[in-house]
Amino acid sequence: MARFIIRSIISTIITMLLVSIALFFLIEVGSGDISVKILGVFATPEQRASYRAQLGLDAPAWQRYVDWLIGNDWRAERKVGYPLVTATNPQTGEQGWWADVDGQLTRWKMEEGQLLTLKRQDDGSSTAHLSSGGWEVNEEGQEVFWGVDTKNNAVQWMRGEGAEVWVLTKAGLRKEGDGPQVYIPLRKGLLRGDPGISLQFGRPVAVTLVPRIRNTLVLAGVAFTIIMPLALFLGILAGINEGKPLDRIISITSLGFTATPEFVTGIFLIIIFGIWLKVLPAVAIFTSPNAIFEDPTLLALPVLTLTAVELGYVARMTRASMVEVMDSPYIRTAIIKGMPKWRVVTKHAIRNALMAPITIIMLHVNWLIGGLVVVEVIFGYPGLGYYIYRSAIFGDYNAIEAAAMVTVAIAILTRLIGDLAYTLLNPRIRYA
Amino acid sequence: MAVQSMTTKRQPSRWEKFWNTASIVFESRVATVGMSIVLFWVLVAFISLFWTPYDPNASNFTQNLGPNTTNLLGTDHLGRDILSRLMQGTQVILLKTRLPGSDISIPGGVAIWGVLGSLSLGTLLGLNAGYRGGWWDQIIMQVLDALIAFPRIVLYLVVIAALGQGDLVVILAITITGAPGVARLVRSLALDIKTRDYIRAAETRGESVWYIMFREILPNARGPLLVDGMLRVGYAIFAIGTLGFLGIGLPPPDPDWGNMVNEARRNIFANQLAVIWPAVAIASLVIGLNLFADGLREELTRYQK
Amino acid sequence: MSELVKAPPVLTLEDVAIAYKIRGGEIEAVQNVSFEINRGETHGIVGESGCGKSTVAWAIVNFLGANGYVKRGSIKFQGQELVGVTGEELRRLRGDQIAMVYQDPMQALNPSMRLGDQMSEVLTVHRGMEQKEAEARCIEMLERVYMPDAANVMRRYPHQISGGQQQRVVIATALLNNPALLIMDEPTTALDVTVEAAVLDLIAELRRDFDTAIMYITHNLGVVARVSTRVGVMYAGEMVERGTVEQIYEAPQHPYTQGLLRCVPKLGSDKVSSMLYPIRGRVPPPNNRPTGCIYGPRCDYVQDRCRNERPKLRQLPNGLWVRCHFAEDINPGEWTPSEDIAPPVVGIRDLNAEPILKVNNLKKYYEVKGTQLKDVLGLGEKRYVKAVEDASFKIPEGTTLGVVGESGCGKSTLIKTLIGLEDTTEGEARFLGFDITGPISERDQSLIQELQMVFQNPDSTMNPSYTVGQQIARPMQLFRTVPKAEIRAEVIKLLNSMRLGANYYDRLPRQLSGGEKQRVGIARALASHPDLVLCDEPVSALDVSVQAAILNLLLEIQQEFNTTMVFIAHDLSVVRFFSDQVAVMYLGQIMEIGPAEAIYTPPYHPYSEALLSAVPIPDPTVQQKHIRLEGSVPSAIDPPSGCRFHTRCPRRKLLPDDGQICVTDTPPWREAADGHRIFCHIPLETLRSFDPVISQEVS
Amino acid sequence: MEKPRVTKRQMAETHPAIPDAYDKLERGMISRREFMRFATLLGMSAGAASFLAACGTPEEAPGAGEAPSGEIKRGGTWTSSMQLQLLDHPARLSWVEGANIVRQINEYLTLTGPENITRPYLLERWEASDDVKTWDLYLREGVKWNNGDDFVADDVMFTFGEWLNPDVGSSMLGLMSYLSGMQDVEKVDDYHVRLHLQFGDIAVPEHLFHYPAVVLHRDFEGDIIRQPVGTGAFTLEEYAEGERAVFKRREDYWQMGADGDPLPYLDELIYVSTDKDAGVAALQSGQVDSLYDPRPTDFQALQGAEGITIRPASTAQCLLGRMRVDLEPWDDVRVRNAMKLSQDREKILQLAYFGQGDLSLDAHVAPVHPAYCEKEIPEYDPEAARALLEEYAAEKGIDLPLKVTLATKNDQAEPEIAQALKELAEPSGFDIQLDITEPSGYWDRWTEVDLGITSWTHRPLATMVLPLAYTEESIGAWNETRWFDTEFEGILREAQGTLDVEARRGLMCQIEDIMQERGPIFNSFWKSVWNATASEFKNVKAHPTAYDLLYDVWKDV
Repeated sequence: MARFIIRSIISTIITMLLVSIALFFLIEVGSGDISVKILGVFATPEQRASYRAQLGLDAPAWQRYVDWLIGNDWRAERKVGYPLVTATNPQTGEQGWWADVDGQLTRWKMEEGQLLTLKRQDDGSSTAHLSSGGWEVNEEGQEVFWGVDTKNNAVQWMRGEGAEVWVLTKAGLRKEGDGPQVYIPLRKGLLRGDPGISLQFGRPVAVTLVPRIRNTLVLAGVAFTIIMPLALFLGILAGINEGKPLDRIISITSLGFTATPEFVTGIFLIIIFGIWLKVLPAVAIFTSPNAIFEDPTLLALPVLTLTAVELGYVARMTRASMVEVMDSPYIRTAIIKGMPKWRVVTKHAIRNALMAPITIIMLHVNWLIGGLVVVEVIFGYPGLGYYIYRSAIFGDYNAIEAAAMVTVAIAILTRLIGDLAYTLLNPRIRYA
Repeated sequence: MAVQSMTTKRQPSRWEKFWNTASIVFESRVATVGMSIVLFWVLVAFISLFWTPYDPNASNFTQNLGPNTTNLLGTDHLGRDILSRLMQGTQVILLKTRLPGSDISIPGGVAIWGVLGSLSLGTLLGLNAGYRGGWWDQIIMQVLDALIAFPRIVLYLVVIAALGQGDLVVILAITITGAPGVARLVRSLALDIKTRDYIRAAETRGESVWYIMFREILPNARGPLLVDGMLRVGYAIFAIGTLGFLGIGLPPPDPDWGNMVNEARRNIFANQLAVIWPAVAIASLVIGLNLFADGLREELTRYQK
Repeated sequence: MSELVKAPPVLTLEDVAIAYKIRGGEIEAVQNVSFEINRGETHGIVGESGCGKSTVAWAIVNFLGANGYVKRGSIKFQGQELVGVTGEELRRLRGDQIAMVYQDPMQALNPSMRLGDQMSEVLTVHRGMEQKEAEARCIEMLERVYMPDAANVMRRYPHQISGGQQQRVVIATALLNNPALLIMDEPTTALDVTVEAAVLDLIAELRRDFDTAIMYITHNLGVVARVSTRVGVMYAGEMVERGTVEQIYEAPQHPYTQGLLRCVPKLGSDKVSSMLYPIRGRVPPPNNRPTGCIYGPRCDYVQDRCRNERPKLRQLPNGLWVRCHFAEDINPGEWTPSEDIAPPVVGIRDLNAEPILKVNNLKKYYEVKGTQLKDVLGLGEKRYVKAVEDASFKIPEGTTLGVVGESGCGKSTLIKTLIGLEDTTEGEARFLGFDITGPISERDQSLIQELQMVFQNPDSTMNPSYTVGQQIARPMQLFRTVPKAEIRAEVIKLLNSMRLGANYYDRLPRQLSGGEKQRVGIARALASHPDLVLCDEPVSALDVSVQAAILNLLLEIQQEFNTTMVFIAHDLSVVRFFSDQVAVMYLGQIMEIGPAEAIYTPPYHPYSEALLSAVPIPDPTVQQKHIRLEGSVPSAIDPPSGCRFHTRCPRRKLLPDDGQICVTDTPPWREAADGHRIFCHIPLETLRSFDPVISQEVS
Repeated sequence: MEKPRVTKRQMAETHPAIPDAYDKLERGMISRREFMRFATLLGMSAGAASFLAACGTPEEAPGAGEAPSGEIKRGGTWTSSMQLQLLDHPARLSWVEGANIVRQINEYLTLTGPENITRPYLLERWEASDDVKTWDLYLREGVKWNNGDDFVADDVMFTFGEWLNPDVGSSMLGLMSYLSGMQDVEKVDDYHVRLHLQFGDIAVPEHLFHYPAVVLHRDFEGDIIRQPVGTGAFTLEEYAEGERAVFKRREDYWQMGADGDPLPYLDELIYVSTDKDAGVAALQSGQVDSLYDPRPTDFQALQGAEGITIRPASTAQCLLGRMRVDLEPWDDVRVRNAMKLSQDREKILQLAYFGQGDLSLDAHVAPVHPAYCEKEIPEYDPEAARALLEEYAAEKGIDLPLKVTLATKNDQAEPEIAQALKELAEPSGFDIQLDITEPSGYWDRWTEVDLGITSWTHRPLATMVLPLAYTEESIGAWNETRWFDTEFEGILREAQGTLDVEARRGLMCQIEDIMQERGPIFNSFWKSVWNATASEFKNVKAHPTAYDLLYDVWKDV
């Protein structure tokens, strides 16, 4: 069993890694030049190149992948020569990157050919001093300086050759002199909880994502705890009554619901219960961050929609498994042993019948999440699915990557749990 | 030598063979019902190629009419005939795929190509993983595990976010999301079939790996693959509907059922039926495929026993 | 004894017919079955597959599924009519008064329940016993069936104990409530011969001790002969003959019973001195049975009356019940085979001919993955299954080497290695002078075509997707042995020589019977005219009448083409009959090898001796020595040191120190006679001094 | 009719042109709305102007909020559905939703009301010189910031400084191109600021109500969410982009309510960020009280719904058909005119907007623009169009139908218009292929496609929009058609400096003629916008650009 669990965990880690690679390359490489999307068609090639450099997009794809996954401060540290740390600005609450120069948090700034050292004060502001030294001579004989700029990049300036860079402002691109030659936009990386900045909201993805993950987990959790016992119960009921009217009713109804797309079910639930009858909230309006806890009825229609679609599927799986088990030789043995029917079902059949569905149910969490996207969109539910959808429409790649990784992680972890549950249910593996 | 074996029987014609095979469908009431529904839609699709009651994209009528004698299913919010649009909507699923940047369509709908794509890719991977085993299996399954870990819709969204909208992208998305499932199925079938003695026989003849995979194993996986493919067409239709509903599916204006639902829901207070029709169309086709597949699976197992 | 006979029978079946409803009608699977079983008696029911013997068993416990029912007749259990009993009443009988044991114990036991729970519930439910008390009783019963470490077994799951132990658990469960009737449906078929022997001993012992009536269903004529007091023979849903075991085996009156007995080789008989006579034709399907005597179309004595009138089961003056119009007129001694089933006449093969295959110290090891963390990470020590260890033999051209051994002994691995499905770990193997230790992909095509294989399972030997013709033609196309245009003709020629007609060319495998499929499999192997054919249990999955035909076919082929064969089987009688040389394998090691006749007479290797004493012989008059092996076969990972058999060897005690040398030293090869070698520490003289295992009782 | 209390002399004191305008109003030469616009433009207080206007004609003010009926009630929460994105510097606002958030905290110097009339707001009044190059802005006294500071000229000077600072990146910088820098902005005293324009522009008051133009506190540091200091009626409690915004009533607001106490009447405002479809459902089910900028389909869904009042407003918003005159075949005026003739405007309006809008000429001047020159709406005439196309085709030696691709976005009503046009233009000899993409996809290339439908937002004056898109210098920026015309440009420049509405209307007549005759656009209708709010909210006004003006809204519980 230990071997099985270890294998599962190793496989899970490899899977996550593969997923992250696939995701990153599909989105960042597949989607083409993001600068066109952001700067528009009128931007000149130089403007685009400059902008791409500022985002670190001129680095090779593998390098960006590593940066994205585990951050690049460690890489930048070697260039800058000081430890790089983040510090929160007490006034704005925003995190910024600083170099720790002998205990003094420091940034640099180039102004009219002069390099200024900015020393951080306790209130978050900084004082500027004319910088002295720190320039190095590179192989080509140019004087260069690596430091942290005011926009959270590790940058390399070149003495006397301030690059012309194009800075994006709300009013458009602005040309600036005194720019650095090379940028490393500092980030901690996904694994260290920093998926980057959302292009859509301009804030760290993690800030928006976390409450949404919570909302989704609540919705999915409630749906799951309603769907699963009910579906298993119905499936078992249908399975032991194979071919009888009860089985037919359950099977046909569940097929009907499964085949009706959730967006249709959702729309009609909204109209009937939310608008015509006005007995349940039509959509998920969060007038406060904890709205679902203050008014749990907000969950009613989304959960009902998910239930309608998912219930049938799991019930059908369970039924099939139950039918198969009820047909098996050991059930025959139990019956021939003269065991009462209820005992045959509860003691002999259910445990075996649940083994197949449980792994499938856990795989089915994928579907549940898929369903969540649609349900969250219909109900305007501020969860992960809706977030992915909005990000995908917007092309907010940092957000999609992080959110998709979260869904994948949820899916893989539930699968792992499913495997473990299977192990516990199945003594063949438990005592292997 | 037994006497009866000397009397040579007339060889059955191809048509008879086909009919014999097809007739197993009629053995099952479930499969018959399912096939009827599916055939109905296929028929509708073919008819719509040549005839629809009205131009599906022309706004010739009053908006949001209920069913009436002129427009049997009513009209939508733009005064287009819903029946015509519903009929036309079958084409893009079942009959033709638009190539990007041109008016050229290739035969075979998006759902069909998507499923064929996942069947081909999945079969290739599944056969290699199942038959060759060892490292092939480890690596292929690991990659498939990664793909399977993506919630379907999320993968669609990611693919579309990366590559943009279009028929081909939807096909690609269906292929990618479907392939792991097919591969797992084919792998398990291959693992089973490869223990059969006729595979040993082929190996002892020194047949190549590809011959064994594609000529010896694959033909015996036909039945389950067919059933699986049919279910997958159902999923694909569902997925196309969902993408259409989310507004990221097949580009307008040609009707696609999910998109019809999405457009109609904005006008749902004026015309509830406009949502119902495409919803019923999706559901019935999916149910039809499910029943067909279920019945067929049952009959195939019975047949093989 | 006489008192028992007077007591009312435990079970009486009268004219029972069982039907299954199918789409558009129903099928009478069983017709007119009547018999009775008394207390303390084992009544055997024997017949080939599909004859309805299990159906009768299921009907007794009224478990015929949703579409089966008893159409006619009555089943009385201790005077109580069982037909129509349902619900609670039926449930109380099942498991309490009537218990059942069937074929595959692994499947009969619930994989996810502890054995103790599965056993004790019989007591708690039927007897209302307390759990503790029930468990104590279960342990007692397990000990009664000689289950080692019984208390511990109670806490285990089915997959944690061996097949033989599983069957003991099932039997113990069945006996817990001391049932009046115990139905056993092929309880030993899935077991190895030595395990089977032990279980059969147990059954006989239990019958005596518990005074239970046992209905014993099997297809194996040898097993029936060993366990039964009375036997009923079933054919195509009818009981055709019934009587005491002696009557049935010594003087069968029904032509079918006679034919059946002519199909099985007697242990000790060989192909030169004896012949097998298959029954022609095949069993009619239940929906297409002849109107007259069901056996009529296959009967050598058939007359007009047989075609029109169905015979009744009637009692002959000697007490035998027979379903034949002319039972009194038939004298089996005067029977001569008809032409279509005439077996080939086989001459003695020359064991001194030039060897076509030479194998020297062949080894095949498989690496196994450990379960420890370090193993998973690939840091652990590598461990191997030693599937074949130091195999050495030669096969002269045109002769047959038989390989016997129980499952897991490495016989299949041996031929897989020879044919190249597995590569060789070490050692030498030369076929026609070419090295064949590499995998098949490294062999020359012309070499491949000379080495072909016939497989065990008729249902999987053919690819269901291709016609018979396509499958036989494939090797011809591949090896280009026949010009393209002539392939069809060549295939048909081959089909004819397999006694299949040209009309089989376009048939699909599912349209063929098991025997026909096996013939096609043989034809496919012969299509490239190989010099050496490896036969992996080619007849073990077939019914005896078909088995005889296939064996005859193989002999005929060998005769015609002078083909060399390796013949694997677990049935010692068949191997003895078919082979010129025999090798006995145990746990990857050849224990004894030599001319067939030498293996079956002393000197024996102790393992061969045990095997021979375990094999069920379809002749109740034969006396067998009673040697039973203890424990179960050890794992092939880290097999026992010294002699691999030392953990179970019943003869080890004959050596000084209780055979300490067997634990420490690898045994020497002892040359008993020319080409007869025994791998044992025990001196030849001692081995020679053993009595023969089998002796004929002088009647 | 009672004599007006405002005499002509008083009018003349405000501005010499006002009595003339009033005469025209009385004679019916200009509409009440145009008078209002004209009078307030010249510095008359809105109250006085509307009073005069009311006397001048019996016409009821369209779209103006209903007068508080009965007793005003105080208290209550107002919830609205609206997308919320990142907010920082109000001067950098680029979307109206953000402005609706900032608007509740900060205020503008002027206010263009729902009736498209601009009046002073934080200003007491303004005065313009005759050449409209010098503008005197007189600030309202007694206004307090919500941090307790007085509102003074320093705040206005700071705010102008932010607008004119290129580092801030405000779109005001481009709009106020007549100011070369802070040297053109003069603080006369604490309540008087004077602007010295480089060239005359009549649109200064409108510009002061451009949505990024909220007045900022003189100590503002760049992020309104962290520093929500304003003069407005509400204070910001919470802002989470993509989630919600919560405001609380301010106690010491400068405006008084009808009941004599300070505004606002409402206690709390909550904006919830949802998409439109969810928002419609939420409004219908009573989960929110209002929906930002309903689409036509939303209008359909909400129309007649119980408990919801829909207030329409005419606008100068449109979905403009535009043709690239530098590309074939649109370089030929006949082809362009054939396309214009292919519009069945009534039908397109019906299909795309359920008839909710005003029919349009093929010129970018709307009836709501004060100087609009009314002309006959052209008929659908496929025969004439076909004649033009045949002539063109014969000349080019090509066959009809003429194959063209119409690109647009799958947004509000563009696909419907495109679809209708495809049908309507077929008899004219056009074969229109549709290329409809998601909005972001279209905005990536909106200036590049040769035939497209682009949405244009509302601007109070025609002279504000025409220079953006139909001049030579705007090529490369917003001139998506590459069309320019010397004659046209000359008239436009003249109109930009013409204060007199009548005179400007004369110029507009020529402008409209030129655009119809040889212009690069076709347009079937001007959209209506709606304000959909729960009926218990009173004093709600529908604004052409969907501004939420909530300081005097009250809830009738």
